[in-house]
Amino acid sequence: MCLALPALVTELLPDDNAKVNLGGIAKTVSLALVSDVKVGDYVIVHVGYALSVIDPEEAAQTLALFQEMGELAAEPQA
Amino acid sequence: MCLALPALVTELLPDDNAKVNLGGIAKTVSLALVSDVKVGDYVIVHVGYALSVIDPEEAAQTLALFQEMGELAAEPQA
Amino acid sequence: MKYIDEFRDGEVARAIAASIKAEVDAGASYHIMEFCGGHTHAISRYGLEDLLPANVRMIHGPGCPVCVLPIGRIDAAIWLARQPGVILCTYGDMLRVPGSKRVSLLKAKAEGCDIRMVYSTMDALKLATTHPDQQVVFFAIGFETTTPPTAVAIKQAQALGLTNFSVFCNHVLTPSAITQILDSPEVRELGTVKLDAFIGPAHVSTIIGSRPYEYFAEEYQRPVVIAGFEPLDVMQAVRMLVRQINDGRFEVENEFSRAVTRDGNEKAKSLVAEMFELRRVFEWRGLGMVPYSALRLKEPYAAWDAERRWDVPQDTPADNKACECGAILRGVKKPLDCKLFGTVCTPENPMGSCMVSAEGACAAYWTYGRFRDAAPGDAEGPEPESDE
Amino acid sequence: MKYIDEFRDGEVARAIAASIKAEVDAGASYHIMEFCGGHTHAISRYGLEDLLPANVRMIHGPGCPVCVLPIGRIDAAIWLARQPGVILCTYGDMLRVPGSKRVSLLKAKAEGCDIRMVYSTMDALKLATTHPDQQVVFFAIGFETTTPPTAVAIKQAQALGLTNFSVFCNHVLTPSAITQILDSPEVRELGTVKLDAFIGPAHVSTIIGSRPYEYFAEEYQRPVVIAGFEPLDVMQAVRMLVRQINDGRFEVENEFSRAVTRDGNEKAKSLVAEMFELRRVFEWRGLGMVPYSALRLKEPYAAWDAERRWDVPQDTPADNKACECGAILRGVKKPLDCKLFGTVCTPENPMGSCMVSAEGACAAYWTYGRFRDAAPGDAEGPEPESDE
Amino acid sequence: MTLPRRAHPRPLDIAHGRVDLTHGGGGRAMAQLVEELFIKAFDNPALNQRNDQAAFDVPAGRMVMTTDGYVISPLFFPGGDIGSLAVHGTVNDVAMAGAVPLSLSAGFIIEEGFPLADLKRIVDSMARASREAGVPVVTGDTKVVEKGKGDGIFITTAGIGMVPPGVEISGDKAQAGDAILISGTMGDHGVAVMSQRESLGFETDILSDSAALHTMVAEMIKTSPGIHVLRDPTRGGLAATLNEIATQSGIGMLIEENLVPVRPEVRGACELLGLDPLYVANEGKLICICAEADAEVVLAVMRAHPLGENAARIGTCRADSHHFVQMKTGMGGMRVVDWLAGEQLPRIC
Amino acid sequence: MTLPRRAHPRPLDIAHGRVDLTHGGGGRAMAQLVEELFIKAFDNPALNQRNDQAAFDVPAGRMVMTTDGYVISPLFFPGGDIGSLAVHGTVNDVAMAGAVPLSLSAGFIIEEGFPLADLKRIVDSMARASREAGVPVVTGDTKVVEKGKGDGIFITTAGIGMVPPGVEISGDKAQAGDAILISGTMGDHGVAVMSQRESLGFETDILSDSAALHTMVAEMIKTSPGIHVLRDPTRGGLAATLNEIATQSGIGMLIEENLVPVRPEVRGACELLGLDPLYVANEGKLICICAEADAEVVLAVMRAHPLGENAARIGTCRADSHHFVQMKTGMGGMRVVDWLAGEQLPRIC
Ligand code: SF4
Ligand code: SF4
Ligand SMILES: [Mg+2]
Ligand SMILES: [Mg+2]
Ligand SMILES: [Mg+2]
Ligand SMILES: [Mg+2]
Ligand SMILES: [Mg+2]
Ligand SMILES: [Mg+2]
Ligand SMILES: [Mg+2]
Ligand SMILES: [Mg+2]
Ligand SMILES: [Mg+2]
Ligand SMILES: [Mg+2]
Repeated sequence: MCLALPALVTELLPDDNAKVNLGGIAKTVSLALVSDVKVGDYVIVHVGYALSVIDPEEAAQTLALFQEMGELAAEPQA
Repeated sequence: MCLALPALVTELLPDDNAKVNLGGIAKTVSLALVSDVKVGDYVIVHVGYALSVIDPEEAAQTLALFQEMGELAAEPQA
Repeated sequence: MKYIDEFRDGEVARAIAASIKAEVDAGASYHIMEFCGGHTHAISRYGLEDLLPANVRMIHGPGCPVCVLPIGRIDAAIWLARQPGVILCTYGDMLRVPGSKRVSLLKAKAEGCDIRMVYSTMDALKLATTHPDQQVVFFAIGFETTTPPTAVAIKQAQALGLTNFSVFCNHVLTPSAITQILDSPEVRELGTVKLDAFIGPAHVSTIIGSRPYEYFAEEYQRPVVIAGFEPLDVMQAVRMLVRQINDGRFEVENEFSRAVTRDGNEKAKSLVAEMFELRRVFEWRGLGMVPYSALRLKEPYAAWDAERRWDVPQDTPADNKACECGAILRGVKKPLDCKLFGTVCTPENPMGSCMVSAEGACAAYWTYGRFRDAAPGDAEGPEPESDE
Repeated sequence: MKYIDEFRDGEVARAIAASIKAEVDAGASYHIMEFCGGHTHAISRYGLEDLLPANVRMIHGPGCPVCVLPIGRIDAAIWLARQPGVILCTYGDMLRVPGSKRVSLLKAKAEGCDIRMVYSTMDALKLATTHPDQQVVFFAIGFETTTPPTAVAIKQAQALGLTNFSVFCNHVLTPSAITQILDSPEVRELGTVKLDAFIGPAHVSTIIGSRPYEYFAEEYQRPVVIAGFEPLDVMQAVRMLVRQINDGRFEVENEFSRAVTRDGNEKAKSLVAEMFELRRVFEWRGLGMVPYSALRLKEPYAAWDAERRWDVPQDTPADNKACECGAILRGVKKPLDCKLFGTVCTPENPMGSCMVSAEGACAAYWTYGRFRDAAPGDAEGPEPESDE
Repeated sequence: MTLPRRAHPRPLDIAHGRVDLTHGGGGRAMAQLVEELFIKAFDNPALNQRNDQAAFDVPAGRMVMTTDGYVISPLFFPGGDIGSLAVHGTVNDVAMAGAVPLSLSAGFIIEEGFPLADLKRIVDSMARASREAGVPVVTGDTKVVEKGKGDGIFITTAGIGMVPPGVEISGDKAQAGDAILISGTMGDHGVAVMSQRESLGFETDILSDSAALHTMVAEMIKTSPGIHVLRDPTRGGLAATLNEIATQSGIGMLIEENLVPVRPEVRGACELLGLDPLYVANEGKLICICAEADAEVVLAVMRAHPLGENAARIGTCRADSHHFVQMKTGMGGMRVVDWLAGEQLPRIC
Repeated sequence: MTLPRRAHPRPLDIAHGRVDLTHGGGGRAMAQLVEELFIKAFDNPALNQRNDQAAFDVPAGRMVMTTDGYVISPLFFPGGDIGSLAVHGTVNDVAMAGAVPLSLSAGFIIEEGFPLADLKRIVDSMARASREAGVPVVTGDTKVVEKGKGDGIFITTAGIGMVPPGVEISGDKAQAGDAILISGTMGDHGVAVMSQRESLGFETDILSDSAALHTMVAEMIKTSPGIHVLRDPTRGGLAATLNEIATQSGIGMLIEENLVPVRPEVRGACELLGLDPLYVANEGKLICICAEADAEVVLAVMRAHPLGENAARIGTCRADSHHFVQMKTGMGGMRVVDWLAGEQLPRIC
């Protein structure tokens, strides 16, 4: 029910809307619940509304953490 | 458009209506436009209304006239 | 079926036919107009022309209320059907009749208008009670026969206090149309058209009685026989008219005495008189503007008059110029004289009044009688011409 | 798809799994509740249980707003849909959920109610503008994630002066539900159920932020990791919780820092605060009456409140007595412990909260995981029992 | 641990249930509907294979294939229903080639909300008609459309059959001089259906003639394999069907009104509604056109069959470049019997 | 005197006209529609006989028959329309028995008011698909229902075909150990159709995969006449179809998520709508189950065909009294791939 997905903002539209793209799928969503969104941002989209903007640095850090942990774990296993 | 047919009144119904029968087909019609209709009468039915009551004697006379004329005509022909 | 089967006896028909043949004056010709589409239909459907001598010619009059309704009124009905919230209902005969640009009620329905066929004015009233949030307009057409049922419905709407029911009234009057034909220059002055006698309406006369025809018979010196719509009624009427013509009489005779009296149906007549008034003039398709030939609701019944409730368009688009209906209705021409007949004008795509219902002269001829003039070699007709 | 594909990398999943395996204490057991149906779904759909050590057990919490909506509210929505002139619209998830007598919105629709699925509250508003003669009721359900979009729609309805739009509000609050579970006797007092740690909501937290969980962590001395709904997010959260448990810590950690901040979405939060107020108590299917766990519209927005516009029934029909949802949601039982599971209760005919949507514990197990406990010989189940 | 596992834990609630969108979704609800309602009713080896197509052996020869959609309203009428009609109509179109019907397919398009009880009644009736005719429904399909996008149920059946060697029946084979026979009274089906339309407001005891004609056709063919044309006068009635044949064969026809059998109730209803029985639909009657020499014996075979008791010779084909169907009326006059010009009739097939 | 006589004096006004009730009444308006629109488009000897059934010669052998109703909305979608779909879908159901399709029937149920221009576009597309497939529409039927009692147009096609000797393909023939192959990417059709639904509010360039698969099947059969099962994963997608086969054959299956080809756009749309590509409909793809020994060569034949470029082996059949279809997920875990539990999808076939 709380299905929400990260989508790339490709165009800002009138009425506080934006065009977003997800894997080649374009969709118009409302920006009424977020501020300062720019083209190129990724937003979390839920029932047609952007809920938050993805922080790319945090995302990179989380991914790095996966790798690191993976590597840490892989060692004793290997 | 002025399609109208003689049908036998089989039953008087409330609200100035009657059940009529035509060749085994039963139908409810309005008697709002006629007076003193009895079961057993034939009425001329048009768009769901009885327009007049058939006079059986006049009908018999007309039929007799057909016969008579037919006989009259048949003679010189034969 | 009593009072039907006896009047469709083929044996008797042949006997009456023999009697007519015996009575006609071989050197004379008899031009008999049946005013009513009901008679036209009976003549065509039973092939009665084949039973009549060649010098008795039947002329098919304008007595079909579907046929004579002008295009403008059909357009107006479609206009009403297109108003938001309106359910337009009418008798099935009207659905296929095209108005301007070939749009019929059936086509308007296909486009999304709410248009219903009813078999009785009671059905229309029922629609109004079951659809209180919508406006039910009854598209009323017909002669004196069909007017009283409309009147009953309005009375009932009044009694029920129904505010969402109204009537788009197109009821027309028989006598005015007959007068118009007899007053036409070809008939009255030029004498180019012979109109020797009339078969008078069957069911119209159950309401108005035989008395109204007495004026014509005398004024225009033409015999009239009121006749039923069964084939033997028609044959007998012809027989009676031939005899009057031969005798030089011009009386009103009543072949349909089993249902028609001299005074008609007083109850129905007074109801109509109470509720309706004459229009000063009304257009008849094929006949043009005919004075005092139609009815409208009187002021006290204005609440049920669709023409007062809506600003119904009053346009009067013309028929195709090539249409010969006017001449056909006065007996001046025959369907085959019209170059649209069977090419662009057919019952599926009628261009004029006479093709509109099976009771019209052109439609009856096309549907039932066209074998008569078909030469063996002309199976492929010409390319259809445009009608625009 | 950026920010999706990277979080579904099977290689990395196996590496994290290996890391978890390496870190767990073989002699201990780890009971981790994922509150959110989104996590439940990810675990089942990706078969993540197979990647976890046997002594790490996932307990599926009540975090699916479809599942926890009590039957009475579904009945009330159907009641609203049956009111004349009403168009009831809602998210697709709600349509198949049966209320009393197994009548769902889908069945009510089949019976003739005008019920529409919408993908956004904007669609519901659009319906109201395009159907001015009808009353459009938006059947609003959802946690903190889904409440702000409802608020935006009401704001817009206010701005447009729409008088034919209203909201049947069933928005519920995450923290109250977690508290309810932790306060349950089994967990708090009897200690019969071990609940060692929580995976905190992903998208709910984008709105409310991570701060509200700090109270739990401290009050109930349980670690919380807020995690995204992708499989690697879940694996990582388990990894982080195992480590906290091993360390004896009970902190709030944020695995989903790419989208969740400590304070959440201020704009959304203040909009919700302006428009909604707490209900004193609200029924949660499977949990019973939970104090201060749901929202209703404040007085200034009464005009858009369907519960104020209609006298919506407030019945509270009970679930089937045999349904074990309450125990399952608290981790006391598993789906197979319910004798209705798979016999009379299936996703096509759910009898209780946990079978209602794919995010419920029973439905997820039935749909994705039931192979796990299937013995080779038991292919034919028992005859279904009646549920009445 | 025992895992309960039944495909459909709860049987369909036929008495109270309604078709909803899940019954057309390709999921378990649809599989259950197919299993508990359709397969149970039609039960035959080809269908029971549960494939998306049925397989069966055919001999070499001339095959015919036909299809008709059934959209009749009301669905239930005196003497039948949309289910039996969907079998009879398509069996008859196969039989009208002189063919022996082999098998039928059935496609259902059901409106959301349709009562399962009505669906079962229709499917059972269809299965009964199929069994009685000895023509199995070997394959089928179900679609569900949203409320307001259908009208309860539409059924489209297709049928195949094998033409016996030497038989060459086709609408273009009528010749001048051929006899025109019909197998019974005209208009029963149409009037029976119309009598159920509340808006038409009449009552009668008449039953639809809906029936499968292939056994009678088989007898006719056996006696006279040289029959030229067979056709069932369904939509548009005798008039439309004779006109079709006249056009196809490039001939004219002359029939006689007094020879066309019409039940009194059908005449009565037609008078009342302003219809002509020649244009009213039949669903268990056929037109047979054969050489004059065959006419008497074919007529005798028809009359000996229960579905042909009232069979009659109604006229003769003749040369006519206009392809007119003409009729000598009961009055002794002549008229054209034209195509239907689009009358407003209720949906009767 | 010359009597004009043409069957239809005025040609159909395709550009502006609409279907009305007279087009289904059995009269001249209907005859004209059939003549000027249907017969003109489909033009083949069997249909051109204008009988109520088509006749053609068949050899002795094993025949298959199938039917499907097409109620798709919207009627036109990227990569096809209801007309081409009604040909492809039924040709495919014939081909899924390994049969060579012979001929099709087509029943049209049209809503009053439907634009003639759209009808022509659909019929022309259908005729094109039929010509390209080499499978003629030999017989048909048209019904018109009142406005509000239909949804533009429904088409029900039936198809027949002949199974080459020695071929015995059926859904109940899968065996433990058999390979499970699919001919390409999953979900293209369903997503293409959904993208046209305004209410779903998304845009994509993806095209429906709607195509007739019989030529590819013929190649496969030629190489490996012993193929066990063929089926097209239409309604309910791969998931429903695998479950059907597993139940029918009384086996289990194990497939691997990473081996199932799915286009990125299909994945994207599914993420957005909360759908699983395994449940989304295809109209130009097939599932093939064959002996392990045949798997490689069948796969090679599929890949060599333009419609099988992305063919892949996705798993293996295995003994399982529960008939579970299981999947190894991309994460390395296991799950059941269950039937669809009645999701809310737009009408996609
Ligand atoms: S054929 Fe048509 S256009 Fe010509 S006169 Fe008759 S109705 Fe008028
Ligand atoms: S199987 Fe159904 S009845 Fe049993 S606990 Fe789960 S939801 Fe409740
Ligand atoms: Mg057919
Ligand atoms: Mg047929
Ligand atoms: Mg199918
Ligand atoms: Mg409907
Ligand atoms: Mg037929
Ligand atoms: Mg099929
Ligand atoms: Mg199919
Ligand atoms: Mg047909
Ligand atoms: Mg519709
Ligand atoms: Mg298939």
